Amino acid sequence: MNPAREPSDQELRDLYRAMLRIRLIEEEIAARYAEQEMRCPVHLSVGQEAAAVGACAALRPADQITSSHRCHGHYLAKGGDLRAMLAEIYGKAAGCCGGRGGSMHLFDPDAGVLASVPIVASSVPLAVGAALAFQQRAEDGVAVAFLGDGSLEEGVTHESLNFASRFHLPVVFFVENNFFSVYTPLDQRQPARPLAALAAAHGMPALEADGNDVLAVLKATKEAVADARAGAGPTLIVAETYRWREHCGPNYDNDLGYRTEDEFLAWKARDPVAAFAARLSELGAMTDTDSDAMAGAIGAEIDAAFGFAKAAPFPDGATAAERVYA
Amino acid sequence: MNPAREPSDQELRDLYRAMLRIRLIEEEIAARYAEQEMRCPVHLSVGQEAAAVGACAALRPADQITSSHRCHGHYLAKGGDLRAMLAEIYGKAAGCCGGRGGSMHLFDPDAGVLASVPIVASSVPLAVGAALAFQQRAEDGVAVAFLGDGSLEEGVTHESLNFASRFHLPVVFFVENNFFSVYTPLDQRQPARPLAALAAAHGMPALEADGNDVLAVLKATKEAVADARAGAGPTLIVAETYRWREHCGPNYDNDLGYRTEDEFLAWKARDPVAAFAARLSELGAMTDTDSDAMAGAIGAEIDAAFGFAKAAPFPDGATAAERVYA
Amino acid sequence: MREPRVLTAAEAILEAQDQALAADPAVFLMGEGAADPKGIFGTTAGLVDKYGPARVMEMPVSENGFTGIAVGAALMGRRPVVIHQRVEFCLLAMEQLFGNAAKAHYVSDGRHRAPLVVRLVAGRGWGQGPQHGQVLENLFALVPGLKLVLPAGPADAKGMLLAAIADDNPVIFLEHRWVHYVSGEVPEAPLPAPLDGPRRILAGGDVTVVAASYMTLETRHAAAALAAEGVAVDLFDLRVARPLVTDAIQESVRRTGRLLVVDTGWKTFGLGAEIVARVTESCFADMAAPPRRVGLPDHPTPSSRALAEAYYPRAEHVAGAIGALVGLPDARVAAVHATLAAERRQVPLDIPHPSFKGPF
Amino acid sequence: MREPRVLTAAEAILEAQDQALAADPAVFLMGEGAADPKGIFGTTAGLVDKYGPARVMEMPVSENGFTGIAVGAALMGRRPVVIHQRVEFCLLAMEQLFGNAAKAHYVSDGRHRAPLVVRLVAGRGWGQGPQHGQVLENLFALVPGLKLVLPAGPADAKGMLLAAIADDNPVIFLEHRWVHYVSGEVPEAPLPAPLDGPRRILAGGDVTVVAASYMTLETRHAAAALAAEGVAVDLFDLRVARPLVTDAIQESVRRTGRLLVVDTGWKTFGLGAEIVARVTESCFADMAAPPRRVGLPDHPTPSSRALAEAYYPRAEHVAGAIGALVGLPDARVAAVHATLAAERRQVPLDIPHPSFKGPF
Ligand SMILES: Cc1ncc(C[n+]2csc(CCOP(=O)(O)OP(=O)(O)O)c2C)c(N)n1
Ligand SMILES: Cc1ncc(C[n+]2csc(CCOP(=O)(O)OP(=O)(O)O)c2C)c(N)n1
Ligand SMILES: [Mg+2]
Ligand SMILES: [Mg+2]
Repeated sequence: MNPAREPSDQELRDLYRAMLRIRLIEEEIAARYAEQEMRCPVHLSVGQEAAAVGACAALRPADQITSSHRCHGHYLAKGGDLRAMLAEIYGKAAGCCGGRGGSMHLFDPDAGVLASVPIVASSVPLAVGAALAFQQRAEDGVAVAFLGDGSLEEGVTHESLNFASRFHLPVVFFVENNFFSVYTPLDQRQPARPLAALAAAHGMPALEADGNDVLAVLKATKEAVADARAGAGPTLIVAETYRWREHCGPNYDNDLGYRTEDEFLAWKARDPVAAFAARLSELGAMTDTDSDAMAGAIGAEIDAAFGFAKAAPFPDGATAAERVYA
Repeated sequence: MNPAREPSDQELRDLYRAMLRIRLIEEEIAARYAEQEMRCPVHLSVGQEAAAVGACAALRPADQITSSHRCHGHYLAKGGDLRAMLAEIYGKAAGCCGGRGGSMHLFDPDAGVLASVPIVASSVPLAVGAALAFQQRAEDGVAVAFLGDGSLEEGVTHESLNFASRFHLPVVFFVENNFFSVYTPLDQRQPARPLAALAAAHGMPALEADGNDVLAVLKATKEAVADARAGAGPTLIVAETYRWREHCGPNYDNDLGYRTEDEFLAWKARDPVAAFAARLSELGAMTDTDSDAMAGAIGAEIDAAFGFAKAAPFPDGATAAERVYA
Repeated sequence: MREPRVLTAAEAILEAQDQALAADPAVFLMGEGAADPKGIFGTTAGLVDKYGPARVMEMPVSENGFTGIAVGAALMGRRPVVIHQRVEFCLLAMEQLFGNAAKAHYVSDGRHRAPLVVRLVAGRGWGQGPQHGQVLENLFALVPGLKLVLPAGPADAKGMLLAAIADDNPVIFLEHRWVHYVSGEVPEAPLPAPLDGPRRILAGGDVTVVAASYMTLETRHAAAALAAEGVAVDLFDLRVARPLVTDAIQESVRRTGRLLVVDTGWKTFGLGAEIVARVTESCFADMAAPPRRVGLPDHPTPSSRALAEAYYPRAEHVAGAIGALVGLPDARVAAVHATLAAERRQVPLDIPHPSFKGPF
Repeated sequence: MREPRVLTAAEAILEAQDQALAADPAVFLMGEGAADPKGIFGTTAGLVDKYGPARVMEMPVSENGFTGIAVGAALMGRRPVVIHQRVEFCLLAMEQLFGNAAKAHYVSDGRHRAPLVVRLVAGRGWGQGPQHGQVLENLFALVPGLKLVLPAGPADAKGMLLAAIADDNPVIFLEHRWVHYVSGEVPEAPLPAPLDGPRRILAGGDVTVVAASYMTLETRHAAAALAAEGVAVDLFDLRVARPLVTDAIQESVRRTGRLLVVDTGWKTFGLGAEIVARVTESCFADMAAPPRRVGLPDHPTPSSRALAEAYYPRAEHVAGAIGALVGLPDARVAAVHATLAAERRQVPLDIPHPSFKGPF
């Protein structure tokens, strides 16, 4: 997308479509998880779709992203292959990792999903390394590290910010602040201060964007990406959003008492997908027919992809020891 | 020292004496190093005496400090035993570590020198842990972590700042910014921004003090320590100062070309010891007779301590395997 | 007659911490999740309500930092218990553990003590994969100054944890996730179980087998099946990998002439290597057959259950190794193998216990 | 006739990097001190002037961060050489190494490659002490997916570093500080030395000895002194500890019936344990005597030279172990010991070479 101008109606519908698609895919994973065939942890990003979609819409295919345990949305938003993702979660040979990684290791080299790593903040330096590679090759690629509020507590994040800033690297640190690390709220883990102060500490600009507003996210990321591409160095973006379902797994878990039902409902009322649908129809950019058609097409795609993943063969146990070394 | 009032003449002379003593001890180490009997690395703090002395003068004996590879000054300023320090550097059984640590591991449990650790920033969390112990025991002790500008690049420093701030711990992070990590200048390692921004990132106040002015350091530290003791949590103090001699070893090394002779001379002209002597004599707080007497007494103490350390027996090789477990 | 008091190892660990917190005000817990509603797989459940957030401390996601903070507090006489929900998270804290914790006592010539416990939970379950499924027991055994404790059941889980908390040294307490599910009799009193090394858990004269952590359970099954074939296993539960005490094992090998070591880590450079080397060096003349090891093959933990099945050795593989070692005829080894494999098939291979509902 | 071209290992390492930087624009160096005036003990001296600061990158003091950044760049096809002036600094980067570097190829089902070299310099010299004097070779050998290379002299230092840089896997290149001083003939051409395992450096039929890194040099002295007593050592320089290839060693032990392993780390859980275990498992029937190991005793590195002298085994200790293994009469062992000890006394025990002026 051209950073200079407003998105066209088609582009707006594409943003909506991308969010809806992630939502429906993850809801389908949740629905089918109880079948006990997806035998690996799943960290759903339902409620956080605007962040993934808005940020990735500012990127080119050759740009690289990195993600964490909660990587489905980022992987899909950046153009990762759905069938390879589901096959991976089902532990199949056709998975993006050949079944070796499971849902927390999603990557797609063709789409620019460099790596997802389930160790908190461990992929942040990888994104900086990708940016360094772009800089060394004098390419105008940009890397985006997706990280959670919890990742900000890891020393390696600070080391990565310092490095990126010192070497003016083309990288954007995109923080999805969903206010929790597992069941522990932010204020039990960090002192009260704006997260953007972390950017100042490392000599880089910060941008804040409503993480449930895909256009706000897109705008901020476009700005950061344009700077990065122009050689102006890194930016830290903070986007507040909310995870609807449990930290890991298909269910809701407000009954655990770590957050209030009111808080949950308030965020749910700000559903990034539904809100954007309403906005587009207000703007006249999308009709009910459009959105129904989209949902239908996505539904068919999802059914087919699940069908593929479930039918796909498991990897041969005899190959487990292969490809340890290149 | 009472935080509320100005230091008395006697206290001023004590500050001077403490700086002069560190200076003379380190100069003597430098002079004797070529004898090749102190067979361990030495990181001299000549030029940085005001930081160690000013900060430690704000502390009580039961308060705890931690230090790094460059620990002689901190150890001495906090009241560490000189003979045990020299014996340690000479590798003798009477050393504070029984000869096991060498110059980079100085500690003195009685004086409140909890630990010195030669891994950059590795002792920073130890100080936070000491502060946590004070808090848990409802004691009003304070811990001070001495750290260099290089330590600010280590992730563990950020993790420590976050933790201390989150739990309102009685700890002061005292940064001696001498502008170099070994031979690498600050601007090759960090982006341009005030170091104090790191405090804001972690939600704590910052204080800046002229690191070559013992009274400025004392004042800032008193303020931070008073806050900490009162339960107001941690403070980051940044004090700019300069290392005169080579990073490790007894010599000067400006010939290496990593810093200019002019820069060195400008800092040397701001000698914290000489400048404070001049100030005290201006104030009429110290006469030449006073300072000569001090130098004489310190000289005698140093001679005796070197005599002790050199004559002290080596540890018995057969004990090398002892005390691995308590 | 009194009913035996049966707990799972997870419950036993909870009880040990509860009793240690009650008994000694210097004890406190630090962990990501220590005070959350799930309480580290239930092993800290309820403790924050009982002892408050200052003693059951919820942590920021800063493993190196809070490990160092724990070491600092320990040097000041506190008794922190640091908890990681996965072994891998502790990889971020190696410098603090190998540097400060392990060496504080030595480098201070005995003046410092670092009475710290680090609880590590080794992930296994549904598709935990390469970075959530490692045990890395050999890693934590490498460095003098640390102790490494590997409980294989509830009684030791409680007793050794109490002993670890009372110990004046840094102790790594490595809990295999599948051991959490094991139940057995556990005394209510807070009795420490000495961290003094291997324990014989079966007596037999044909072969000496040393097993560690979860693999002790698989090995016990194997030994039971082999007993039916007349093979008598002298089985040791390793319990403590550092400091490593092998006297009883050596005494046993001198009698049986045969040694097998079974651990939960990679075979190459694993715990078994040291035990085999040490025993062979000292018992060579009495050995009737080459020593053997059962361990993981040389590759990362794959997530897919189709691959994990090929990765994890089970009772039948242990039985096969013992059979080969004692020269049991192939047909009888095959029979044992078949019995064990059939038993195991009653539960899917990637779950530890029928109560398990995944993914952890 | 051409003069042999003699370099120290430090010079050979410098030359390897120079040639790699010249040959491949994807190669770059990252290290604290890589571009400073001392250039990592001279091993990067002058390179920043030749290739500029973007290819010889001076690093902030952030080991975990820049290791991860190197891994990220490597995944993108760059060839970073990360350098740490002490092994211990790398303890901060274990998560990146064991997690991302070691597993990238495996977990991506072969699609990712992480062509990364990590140069670690093991400190020994004057009183480096507990946290600057460790080799930790066993630590870096633990994990499948990493390679661990241990050069023992200048030719291998150059050739194996070239091979490591050309390798598509993450390679730990562990340089013992005292190997840096060793000089020998080194070809000028950029010829990689294959990372294919141990090399026989002396042929003999009485005993098989496997030595690693710096201890290869001490062992060679020991073997020379023993040769005078008629003991013929089949001596292997280990070179590559992971992947560990022991075929040639096994073939040798089948002939000699005797095995000694000498490494630079702690004996307990050291490299020697795995080699002894593996060889014993496969060559038991051919072994005439129990295998042996020479390694460090189970405690941290003390700083004082009075304690360090008791800590570090030297040629005479190796000779003693070999003598005992082959049953050389005590008096002749004592003679060898005395000769070697007398030779060694000509240089103080805490310095590697007469040119050494401390403290590093
Ligand atoms: C180093 C490390 N420590 C702990 C964990 C356990 N863990 C998994 S997800 C998670 C929460 C991280 O929170 P955040 O970064 O905010 O991401 P979110 O789950 O909210 O998307 C934690 C602590 C981990 N995976 N890695
Ligand atoms: C983790 C780690 N990395 C690198 C080193 C090597 N090193 C020793 S001192 C030093 C400089 C640190 O600079 P600073 O913290 O500013 O302290 P200063 O020497 O200036 O007092 C470095 C990098 C180390 N000891 N530990
Ligand atoms: Mg979060
Ligand atoms: Mg400095």
